Amino acid sequence: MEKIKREEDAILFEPVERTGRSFYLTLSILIIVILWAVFAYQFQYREGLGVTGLARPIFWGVYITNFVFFIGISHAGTLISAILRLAKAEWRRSITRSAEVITVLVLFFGVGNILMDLGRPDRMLNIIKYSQFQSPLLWDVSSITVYLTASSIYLYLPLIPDIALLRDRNGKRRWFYRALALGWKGTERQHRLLEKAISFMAILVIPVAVSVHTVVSFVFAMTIQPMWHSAIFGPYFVAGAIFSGIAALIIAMNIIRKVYHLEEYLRPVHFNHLGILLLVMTLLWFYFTFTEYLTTYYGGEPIHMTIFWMKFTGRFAPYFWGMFLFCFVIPLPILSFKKTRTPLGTLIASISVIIGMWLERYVIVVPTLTNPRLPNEMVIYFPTWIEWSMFAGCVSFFILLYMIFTKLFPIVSIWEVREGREKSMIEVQERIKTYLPGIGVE
Amino acid sequence: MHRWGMVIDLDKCTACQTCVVACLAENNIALIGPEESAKGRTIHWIELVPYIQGEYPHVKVRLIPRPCMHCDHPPCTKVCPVYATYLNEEGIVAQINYRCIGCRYCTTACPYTVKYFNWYEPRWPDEMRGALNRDVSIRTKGVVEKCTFCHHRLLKAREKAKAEGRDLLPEDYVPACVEACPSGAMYFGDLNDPFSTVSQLSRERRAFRLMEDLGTEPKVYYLSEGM
Amino acid sequence: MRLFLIGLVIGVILVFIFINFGLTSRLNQPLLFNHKIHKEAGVECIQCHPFFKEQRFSGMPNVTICIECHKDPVTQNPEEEKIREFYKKGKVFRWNRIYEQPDHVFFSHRRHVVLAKMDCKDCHGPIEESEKPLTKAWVKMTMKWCMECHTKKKASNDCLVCHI
Amino acid sequence: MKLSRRDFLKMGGGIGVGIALGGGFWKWGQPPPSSKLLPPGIEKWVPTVCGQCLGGCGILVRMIDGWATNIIGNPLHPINRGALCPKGIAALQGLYDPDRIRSPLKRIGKRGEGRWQPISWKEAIQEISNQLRELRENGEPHKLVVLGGRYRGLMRLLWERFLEVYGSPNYIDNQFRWDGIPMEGLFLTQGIHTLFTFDFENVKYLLSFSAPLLDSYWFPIHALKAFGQFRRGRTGQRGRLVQIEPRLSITGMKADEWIPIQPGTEGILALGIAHMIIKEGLYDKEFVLKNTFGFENWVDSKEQTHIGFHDFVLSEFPPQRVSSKTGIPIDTIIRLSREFATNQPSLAIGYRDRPFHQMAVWALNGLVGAIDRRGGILIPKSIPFQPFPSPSKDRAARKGLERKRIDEVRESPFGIDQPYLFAKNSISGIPYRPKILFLYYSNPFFSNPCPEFFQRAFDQIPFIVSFSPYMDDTTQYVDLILPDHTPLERWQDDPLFLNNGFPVLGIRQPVTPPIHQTRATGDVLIDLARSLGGEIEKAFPWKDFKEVLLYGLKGIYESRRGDVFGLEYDEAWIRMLQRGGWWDPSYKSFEEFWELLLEKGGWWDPIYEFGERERIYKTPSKKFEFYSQGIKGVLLSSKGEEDSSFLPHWEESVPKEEEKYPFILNIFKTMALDGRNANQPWLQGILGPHLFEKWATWVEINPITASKYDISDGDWVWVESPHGKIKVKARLYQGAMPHVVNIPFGNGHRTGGRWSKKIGENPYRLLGLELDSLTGQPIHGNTRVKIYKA
Repeated sequence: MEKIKREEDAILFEPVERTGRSFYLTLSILIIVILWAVFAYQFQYREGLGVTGLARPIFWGVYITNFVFFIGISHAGTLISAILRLAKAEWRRSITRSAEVITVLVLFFGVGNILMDLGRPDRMLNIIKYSQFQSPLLWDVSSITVYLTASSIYLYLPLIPDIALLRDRNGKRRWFYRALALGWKGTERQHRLLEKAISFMAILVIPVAVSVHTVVSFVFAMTIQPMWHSAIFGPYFVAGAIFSGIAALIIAMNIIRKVYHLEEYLRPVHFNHLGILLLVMTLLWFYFTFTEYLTTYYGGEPIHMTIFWMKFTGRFAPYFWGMFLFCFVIPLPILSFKKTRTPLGTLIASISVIIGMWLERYVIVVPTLTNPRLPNEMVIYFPTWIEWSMFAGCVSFFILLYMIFTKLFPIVSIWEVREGREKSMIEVQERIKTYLPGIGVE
Repeated sequence: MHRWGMVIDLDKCTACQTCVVACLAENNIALIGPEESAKGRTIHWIELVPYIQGEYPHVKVRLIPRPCMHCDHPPCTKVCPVYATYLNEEGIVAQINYRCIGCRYCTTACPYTVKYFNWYEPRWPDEMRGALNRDVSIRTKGVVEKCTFCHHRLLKAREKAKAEGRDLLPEDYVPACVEACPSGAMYFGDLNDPFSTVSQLSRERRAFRLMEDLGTEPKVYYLSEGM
Repeated sequence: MRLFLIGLVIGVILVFIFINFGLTSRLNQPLLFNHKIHKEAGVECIQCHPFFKEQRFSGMPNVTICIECHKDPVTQNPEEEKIREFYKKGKVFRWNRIYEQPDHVFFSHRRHVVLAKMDCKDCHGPIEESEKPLTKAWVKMTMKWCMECHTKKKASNDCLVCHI
Repeated sequence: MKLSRRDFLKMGGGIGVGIALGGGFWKWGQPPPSSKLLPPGIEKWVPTVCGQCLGGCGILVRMIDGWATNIIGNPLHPINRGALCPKGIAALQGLYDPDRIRSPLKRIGKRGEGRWQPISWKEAIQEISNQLRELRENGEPHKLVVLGGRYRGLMRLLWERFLEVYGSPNYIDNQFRWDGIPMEGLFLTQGIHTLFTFDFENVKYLLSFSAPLLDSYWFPIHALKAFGQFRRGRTGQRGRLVQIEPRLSITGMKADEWIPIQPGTEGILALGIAHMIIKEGLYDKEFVLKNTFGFENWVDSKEQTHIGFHDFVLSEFPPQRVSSKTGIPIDTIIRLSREFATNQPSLAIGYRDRPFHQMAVWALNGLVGAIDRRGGILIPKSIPFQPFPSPSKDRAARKGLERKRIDEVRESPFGIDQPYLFAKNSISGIPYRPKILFLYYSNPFFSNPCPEFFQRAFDQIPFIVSFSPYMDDTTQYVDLILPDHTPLERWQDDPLFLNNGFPVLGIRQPVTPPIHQTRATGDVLIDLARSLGGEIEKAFPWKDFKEVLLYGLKGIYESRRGDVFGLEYDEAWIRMLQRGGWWDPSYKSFEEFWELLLEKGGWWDPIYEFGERERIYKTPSKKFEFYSQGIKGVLLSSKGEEDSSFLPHWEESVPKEEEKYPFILNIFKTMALDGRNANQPWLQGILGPHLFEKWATWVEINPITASKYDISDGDWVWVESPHGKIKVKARLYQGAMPHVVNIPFGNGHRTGGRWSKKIGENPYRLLGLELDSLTGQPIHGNTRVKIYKA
C-alpha cells in the first residue's frame, strides 16, 4: 500500500513537469481576453472615465463592486486554511494550498479595480505621499497591504518544503527553485521552525483578514449615505466575504480536480465538509441580510425607504431578487442534503453563490448612489463594454495567474499530505486521548 | 478670522438661474454637450434643486439654489485620502484639483451632491478659448471640482485691499453668483462678524439650512418663502 | 529565461537613468539680452518689466519697449540691430518663458514685491549680473521651495493661498 | 560564468523588452498635456448694452488682451444696477460662437440646401444695389419688403427712412409674441400705441393672468429685479403675487398662490372678478368717476343710449358662468376679487391675449385706479432724439409710396403690422408679389407659429437677403447673407425706461473689433444708399451708424433734460434740482457728454410726472375708456354697432375635434431660450430646472393623465395636432392640468450651430393658421393635440 501511494504522489508533480496542449489553448484564450482588457483600459486612460457608464450621482459602479467582490473572495483562502489548520482539521491537508493561492492572487485584482476606478491613476502615489489617515480609503490601503504581505508569507512558508522537493527532482528551472527553497534540507530543526512560523502566521492572518473586510465595509459605512451608514456593515461584509470565498474555493478545487485528475486527493468528503461550511455561511448571510433590511424597514426613514423600495420593487428589483435567488434560494436546498453535497452539487451551489455575491455588492453600491439625499435627475447606470471588458480581463488574468502557479508549484501540498500519512494517524489518536475521558493513558 | 457664508432668500429668488450661468462663466466650467448632459454629467457648481410636493392642483414646487454648502463639519473632507479637499481656516471647503486622484470618494460622501467629476478632458472650441477666465485654473479630466465661493476673488480682493492699506470690506469679495443675482436674493459675507448682513440674516426667524439634522453645519443659509 | 529576466531588469534601469538625466533641453532666446549691461546703464527692472508692482505678472518687454531706447544705435552690438529689424518688420519677440507657474498656481508679483517687500533676486537670483539670456531657471520653483520660504517668512501655507 | 551567443541574445532581448516596456510605461504614465490657459493680462471693463434680448441691461465686459472674458451688470445702469439675467452672461458665447457666419455668403445650391460661397463685401453690396436699382427702374420699388424683428432704437428709423426714399411702404414689423407686451389692451383703454411700464416695485397685490413674469418677461431684468423689491424691499410690506395660469410655471412656483385655469379663459375670469368687484362696490369710485369713460350707461350725441361696463359686466359675467368656463371655484373668484380690490395698490397684468381679453384685464386696473399712480401702469416720456431731417423723395419713390402696403396694415384697427397677411398676399400675389425681401432680426421659419406658411411665401419671392449673424432656419433659405455684427461688436442706442417710468438711453459700443468679416447692418444700409445714388444717397449724409447715433444724441444734449448715469443717490439730487426748475448736468459740451456716455454707459432722465393727462389718455374721451371709442371708429364698418363689441368681452374659441385631439396644447417659454440664443450651451444647460431638463424639448403631462395613456416619465412620445407632429420626451409633472400638455418653445432648430442644430423640436410646427380677426396674429392656446408613445 505504501508503495502505491508513493507512486501516486507523482501525479502532484505532473502539472509542474509536463504541460499539455489544452493548457496552451486555455492560456492563449485568456491572454486574448486580457489583451482586450488592456486595450479597453488604455482607451479609458486616454479618454477619461467618461467611457464608463458612470455619471453624477452614480459615481461608483462596477469597479467598486468588483473591488469589494474580489477582496471578498480573497477571504477564501487564508482565513479558511488558517482556521482549519488551527482547528487541526485533518481533511485540510490537500486543500489549504489552493485556497491560499486564491487569496494572494485575487487581492491584486481587488486593488487593481480601485486603481482602474481612479480618475487620475498617474497621481496614485499621492496616496502614499500625502496620506490622510482619516480617510477609510487609507485604512483599506494599509490593511490590504498588511493582508497581502501576511497571506503571501502564509502561502510561502508551507511552500518551502515542496519547493525543496522540486529542486531535488532535477527538473526544469532548478535555479529558480534553488533560490526560493532557502536552503531547506528538511532537518528536524527546520521542521520545528516552520511549524512554529506557520501556526504563528495562521493566528495572525485571521484578525487581519477580518479587519480587511471590515475596513472595506467602512468605506461605505463611514459616509452618511442612506443604507450605507450602518453599524452592521462590518460583520455583514466579513460574512459575505467568507461566503463568497468558500464558494470560490469549491469552484477552484473542482476545476483542479478535474483538470489534474486529483480525485484521490480532493475527495467527495472534502466537498461535503466545505459544503457544510458554505451552508452555515448561507444561513449567516441570510441572517445579516434580513437584519439589515428589517432594521431599515422598521426605521422607515423616507430617504432610506426610497432605496429600500427601489431594491424590493423598483428598478433594482431584478438585481436584488437575483441576489436573493443566487445567494439563498438555489444553494440552500443543494447544501442541505448530504445526497446533493457532492462535488457537482457544491459546484453548482458555489457558482450560484459567486453570482449572487457579485450582485449583492452591486446592490449595495449602486442603488444608494442612484438616490442621493437631494432631489436629483434620474440617472440610469449601466456598465459599458469597457467595464465589462475589464471585469472579464480581471477574471481571466486571475485564472491565468492561477494556472501559472499550478505550473510552477504543486497545487496540493505534498509534504503536508505525506506528513498526514506518516504522522497524523498517531497524532490524532494521541490528541483524541487528551480530550476524551475514559481512554486517556493517564 | 473670517468665516465666509452665504444667505439665499428664497422669497426674493426668482429661479432665473443667473447664478448658474454666472458661475459657469466665472469658473471655466467645461461645456457639456447634449449627449453627456443626458447621461447626467452636467457640471453646475450651483444649481436649482426642485422639491415637488403634493399633487395637482395642490402642488407646491420649491426651487432651491444649491451651491457647495461649505459645511463646518464637511463629510467630504474626512474621506479624502490625499488632502485634496479640506476645510480651510476661513471656512471654505477647498478642492485642490491638482492633488486630486479622482477616486470620487468625496462625491459619494457629500450628502448634498455638490461635487462634480470631470469625466473627460474639458474642451472648448478654439474660437472660445481666449474668453476663459484667466484667474481660475482649468481642470483636467479625472478630477473632482466644486464651488469654491469664488475663492480666487478673495485672493485678488485681499491683495487689493492690502495694497491700498485698508481692511477687507464686505463688498470687496463677492462670489460671481451673488454679484449677478438680479433680485438681490443672495447675500455673502463674514458670519463671524455679528453685524454683517449675512450673520444677521442667518439668525433671522425664516433662516434654515439644508439637512440640518445631519450635523454638517452648512454655511449656506436659506430664508424661507412667505411672511 | 533567467538571462532574459536579467536583461529585462537592466533595460528598465537604463530607461530610468535616461529619463532622469538625459532629458534636459536648452532654451534659445530670440535675442541675446544682457541684463548686466542694462543694469549698469542704470535701467531699472520696472522699465522693462512694467507690471510687477501692480499685477500678478511682471510683463516681458517687447519690441515697442526696447525701441524706446534703441531707436538709434547705442552700441556696435549686432544683437542691437535685431531690435530695429524686428521693429521694422512689425514682429514681436517670442521669449521662451523660463519662470512660468502652471495653470493651477495663482502667483502674484504684486503680493510678493509690494506687500511682502521681497527683492527680485530672492526668487530670480543674481539676474542683473547675467550677461546672456537665461537658459535655465536659477531655482526650480517647486511647491516645496515655495512652501519652505512661506514657512520661514511666516506666510500662510494654506493650499488656497496659491491654488485656484 | 560564460556567456554563449545564445545567452547573449537572450539577455539582449531582455534589455530590449525592458527598455520598450519601461519607456512605454513612462510615456504612457505622463500626465496628458494640460490645456494651458492664456497668460494673465491687464483687465479693462468696457460698458455697453447687452443685446441678448430686449431687456436693455447695461453691462460691463471684462476685456483682457482683446478677449472678452466675462460680463457683469453695469452697476451704474439704472435698469439693472449691476444685476443680469442668464442670457446676458451667455452673450460671451454669442460673441465667440464658433458657428457664426464669418463673411457674406452667396447661395450656390438650391434654396435651403445650405451650400454657400463666401464673397467679399464689395461684391455683396454691388449685387444688392443692382437688384434694388433694377426694381426701381422697373417702377416697382414697393416690391421691396423688409421683415424686421425685435430690436429698438434708431436702427428702426434708419430702415424706415431707407424704404421711404427708396419708395416702399413695406416695413413689416414681425415682433408679435404671446408672451409679449399686451399693447392692445393699453390701446383700447388709453389709446396709446407706445410702450408703458408696470410699477411692480410699489405694488402690494399682483394678480397675474398667465403673464410670464419670471419665465420669459418681455424685459426679463425689469421683472426679476423688481421681484426682490416687491417681495421684501419695503419694510413691513411684502407684495403678494397670485398667478393664474394653465401650467405651474416658474412664476407660479414663486407666487404665493397658483390657480390653474382653462387655457384661453383668462379674459372671462378677469370679467368675473370685475363683476364681483362692482357688485360688492369695492372699486375706486373716485377714480372711476373722474378718470374713466363708459362705466355707467351713457348717451351719445345722437341721443342714443349705450350700455356701460357696469351693467354689461353685471348682466353678462356672473361667477357661475365664469366658474364653469374657467374651472375656478366660485369661492376663489370671490376671494380674488376682494383681495384684489382691497389690497391697494394692486395691479392686474396679462399676456398678449386677444385684444378684448387684454382689455378685460386692463379694466380691472381701471376699476382700482391703477393708472398713472405709484404701483400702477405708467406711461413714460419719450427720449428726445434729434429727428432726422425730412428727406426729399424722387418721383419713383413718391409713386412707390402711394401703393398699398402688402399687409394692408392701414386697415388693421390696431395699426399692428401683419406678417401673416404679408405671407398670404405674397403667396396669392394680391395686391402684388414682393420681389426683394430683407430679413433683419427676424426668423419666421422658426419663431412664428406655423412656419411652413412663411416658407411657402418665400418661395414666391425671387431675391431674399438676410442680415443675421448666425445661421438660422430662415437664413438657410435666402439667397444672400450679409452677416451683421453681434451686439458686442457694434454701435447702437437702446432707448428704454425703468419700471417707475424714467426714460433711459443705453449706449451700446463695440467691446472688441469685429471678430469675423461682418459689418453692422446700419453701416451696410448707409453704403447701400450711397451706391444707389441720387436722392437716396442724399438722405443718408452720415458716414456710418455711429454718426447717425451721434446725430440723434444731439437732441438729447440740447433737450436740457436728465443726466448721464450716476450712482443711485445722484438720482435724488437730480430730481430735486429738476423739481426746482434747475438743470445741472455733469457735462458742459457735447463732446464731454459723449465721453461720459461711453464711460458711464448711457443717459437717463430720473423723473416721472404724474397727472399729465394728455400723455396718459389719448382716447377720444381723454379718459380711461371702459367702452373703447378709439376702436369704434375703425370697427363700425365691419362689425355693426353692437355695444358689447367695444366693451371688454370674451371671445370663446370653439374647440375642434375634441374627441380626436383630447389635449389642449400650451406652449410656454423659458428664461433661457426665446428662439434666439439656442446655440449658447450655457443656456441650453438650464432650460427646465423643475424637471432637470436640459438640451431638449419635452412635453409636460399630468401624471394621472399619463398613466391613463400608459406613458411613463421619460418615454418618447409623439405629440400630434391637425397640422403636424413632433417627437418629444414625456415628463410627468404635477403642475400640468389633466387635459393640458405643455411644451417649451426654444429648441428644434433645423439648422444653425453645433449646439442648436437638430436639438429638440419646435412646437410652433404644431400650430395652424387661426388668426385673430382684429390683430391678424395667431390665437394662443386653441390648438388641440393627441399624444401617443413613439
